[in-house]
Amino acid sequence: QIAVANAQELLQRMTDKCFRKCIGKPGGSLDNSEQKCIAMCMDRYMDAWNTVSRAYNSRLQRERANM
Amino acid sequence: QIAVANAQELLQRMTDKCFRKCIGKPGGSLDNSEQKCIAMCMDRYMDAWNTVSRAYNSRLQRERANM
Amino acid sequence: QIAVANAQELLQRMTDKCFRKCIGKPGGSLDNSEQKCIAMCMDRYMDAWNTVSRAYNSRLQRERANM
Amino acid sequence: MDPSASGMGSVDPRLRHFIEVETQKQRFQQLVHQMTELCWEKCVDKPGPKLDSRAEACLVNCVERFIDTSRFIVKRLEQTQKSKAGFSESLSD
Amino acid sequence: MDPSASGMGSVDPRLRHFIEVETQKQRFQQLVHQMTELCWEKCVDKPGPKLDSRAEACLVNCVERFIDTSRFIVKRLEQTQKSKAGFSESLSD
Amino acid sequence: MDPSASGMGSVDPRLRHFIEVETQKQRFQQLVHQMTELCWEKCVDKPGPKLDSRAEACLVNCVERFIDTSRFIVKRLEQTQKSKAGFSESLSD
Repeated sequence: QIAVANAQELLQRMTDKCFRKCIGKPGGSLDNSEQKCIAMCMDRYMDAWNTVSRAYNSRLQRERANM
Repeated sequence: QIAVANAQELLQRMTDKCFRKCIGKPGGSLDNSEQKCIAMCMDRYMDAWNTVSRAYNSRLQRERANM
Repeated sequence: QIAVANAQELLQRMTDKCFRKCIGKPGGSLDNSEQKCIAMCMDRYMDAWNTVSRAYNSRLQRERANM
Repeated sequence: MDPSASGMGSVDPRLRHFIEVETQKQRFQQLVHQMTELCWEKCVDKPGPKLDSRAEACLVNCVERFIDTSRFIVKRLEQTQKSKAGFSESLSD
Repeated sequence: MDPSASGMGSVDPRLRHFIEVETQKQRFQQLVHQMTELCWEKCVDKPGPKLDSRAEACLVNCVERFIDTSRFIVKRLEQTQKSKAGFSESLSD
Repeated sequence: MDPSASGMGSVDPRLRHFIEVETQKQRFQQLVHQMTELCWEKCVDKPGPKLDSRAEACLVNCVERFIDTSRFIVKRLEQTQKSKAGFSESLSD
């Protein structure tokens, strides 16, 4: 349940961020350059999500070790 | 219950958006031009809400027809 | 329960606001000037929270008196 | 036939009152957080060593105008919904 | 072993159907609110005496492109997850 | 007399532990989403073909500084609340 909710939250935030970044004025279709932008944006967003996840995890582990 | 929650959500988002748009520096009262701006803003926001609702609905129906 | 949830909400919004305001480009440590900025920011944010709380309270009491 | 209302029927009236008061408190608090964020952005651009009287006055006005705006919108919405029912129908749909 | 699903097992099928429909409605409404806010920012800069045809067309396009974007992302995500499982593992962790 | 705690009293300790762990996981995930959004804005202005080492380092620093800020605020808040109780009273009101 939590994994699903988590994936949905990621999806929702990513869609919002990449739509704002890649779609200037919404036209009659999602053109090729917009699709490329969205693909790149979502890859970078997931990279960022993974990096943040790892950094936060390692921080928590360092803190636990110091307790 | 859902209809009430839905109306409250619309109200809250509309109040926030129109307050930000119409009240530059908050003064000692809600003056006439601010009231006009809010009235216009809320009408347009509800127009937008209705248009978005219809467009999303028709999109979902087209998708269902294609399944 | 509510008091705890309330304090957490205040904490979360304050952290977000003051981090955005005081940390331009995140560096290798929280330096002295950043710490001073955060301290000042959180004091002013709590002042604002208290002022807003009081103003809203007095407004509600005035309205009740007029009913 | 409101399910939550009927569910409340068998509940001790004192507990019911307690829940209602707590719910109101929570709504009050939620609005305080929302207004603090909004009015902070409008009135406190650069946090100084103390909250000066201008920022303080701006915050109070900001709360008053926000509530005015909220009351104005609700009142006007009720008037509009009486004259044309189209909006309320699409909402409760 | 989905706890909510097993919890639903003893529930009257008609109530179950009612809950599912209500949940879907709620998701629909939530997305309408989200898209209204987003597309309002993109399409209605200065609210005028009426919603002109250009803003109206922009709003419709905005909804269509937003759904396109959402479908595109989900589709691409499913393809990516098939080829490398690293992301899904870290997610369900 | 915490109602949720007393409600948990009759619950199997293993289920209780499971719920606590799940709640912690959820808080962790929520903060990851929040920090990703915030640090994405600070560090990844224009998404390129890959996440370069500068953006990567900025993201790691951003997480570390955000946690620092959060810890700093909590610590300072505890100190302030000891010296003057006015704030905590108005909060629990």
